[in-house]
Amino acid sequence: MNIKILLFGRLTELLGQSVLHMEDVSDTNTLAQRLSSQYPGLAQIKYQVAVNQEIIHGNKALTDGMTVALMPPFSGG
Amino acid sequence: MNIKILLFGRLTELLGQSVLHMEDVSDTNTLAQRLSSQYPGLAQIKYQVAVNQEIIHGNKALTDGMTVALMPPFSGG
Amino acid sequence: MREKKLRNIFVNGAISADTIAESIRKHHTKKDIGAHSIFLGQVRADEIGDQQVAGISYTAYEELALEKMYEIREAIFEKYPLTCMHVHHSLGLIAAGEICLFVFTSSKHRKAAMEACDELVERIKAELPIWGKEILTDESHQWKENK
Amino acid sequence: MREKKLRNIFVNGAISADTIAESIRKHHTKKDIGAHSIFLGQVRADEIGDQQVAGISYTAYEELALEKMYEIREAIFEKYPLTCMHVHHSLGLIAAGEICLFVFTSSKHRKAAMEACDELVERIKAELPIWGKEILTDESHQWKENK
Repeated sequence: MNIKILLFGRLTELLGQSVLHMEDVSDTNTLAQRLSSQYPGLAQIKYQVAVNQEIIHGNKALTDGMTVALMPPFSGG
Repeated sequence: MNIKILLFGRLTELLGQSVLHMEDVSDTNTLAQRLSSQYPGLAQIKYQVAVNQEIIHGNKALTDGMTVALMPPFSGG
Repeated sequence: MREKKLRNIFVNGAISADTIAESIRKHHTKKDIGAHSIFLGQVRADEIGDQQVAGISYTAYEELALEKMYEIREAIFEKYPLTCMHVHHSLGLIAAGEICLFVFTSSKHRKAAMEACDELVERIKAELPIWGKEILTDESHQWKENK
Repeated sequence: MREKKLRNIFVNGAISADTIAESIRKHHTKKDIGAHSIFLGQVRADEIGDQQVAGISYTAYEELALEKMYEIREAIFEKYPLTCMHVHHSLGLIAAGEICLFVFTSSKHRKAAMEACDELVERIKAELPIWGKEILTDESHQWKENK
């Protein structure tokens, strides 16, 4: 099982990359917790989560091949 | 005493000209009445009156050399 | 007392896309601007009975219009924190599909430019002594009336 | 079922005045249009401490942004009687004074174009996954936040 994680905005700086991969992660909450323990600064940043190009609210189960995006507040325009 | 009368929009058609002159007319009401008796269609048309480039409401006394404009509803833009 | 400077807003004929581009381009050096709002009035080929509007011929009481525009300009600058405001209105015959009104406002943040532009368009249509004569395809005409 | 066609809104680099003129010009043949409303976002040289913003570098989650823009587009066409709607947003580094957002709506009567344009700008800023990194004159940077 492999999950692709896309990072945007200031998160690319904090994590030093814009794409990550994570094995064996059952849901988005677990994914966020694992990243937070690896990158302590992450807990201070507000972000939305999208799974397969759809913004989710709350926790969502993940299956092999899914793409999770972590998106800090938008600032287009 | 000479008053210059400027006509605009459909009034130029009704009166067949865009500038008129009128002698010995003491105020704007008298001016309007005289024009209406000469051009009966005028009574059916709503218009605003400006004297020396200022829109007036009600009657206004006229003196030699003044310019009176008769302005049907605006339709710019 | 500040000098009262009347700016001409009238142009003969249609307002071209190039004129608009040139006006936009001139603002690239004004680096405190964050937002531009533009309104363009375009002549519609409305159906009138079995005829169509081929164009609108505009005339104005120019002196009074410029006085009135001065007042409107002062009031809008008083009310909104604008950086720039530009207004152009066509005179003469403007064919259907061409642009007869160009209103352009700029400000630091977007709300001021947007609201000022809307208010300007309303005031221009209601308060400026300008008349449009719709010329139909059979060369007959009728006088336009703003709603 | 109607085909869901995602339109690209992203352009690399600044949006030029010529691009805007070309877009306006294309609408001269649409003779049922009476009003165009245009919003332009321009990069401001804000003062940040003793530095200035030299430019903003934009990145986006493009796939999600285009999906979201599709939804917004459908909702706006549902709500307002528009003839046309065009949206362009820059990616990459846009220097202060240059244009990074171009929103263009057209309708028969002015209210629809104006209100749709305002609502589009608000929704684009709030809902599209786009990020602006302000590059300061000393080459340091900070992440922009929409108010």
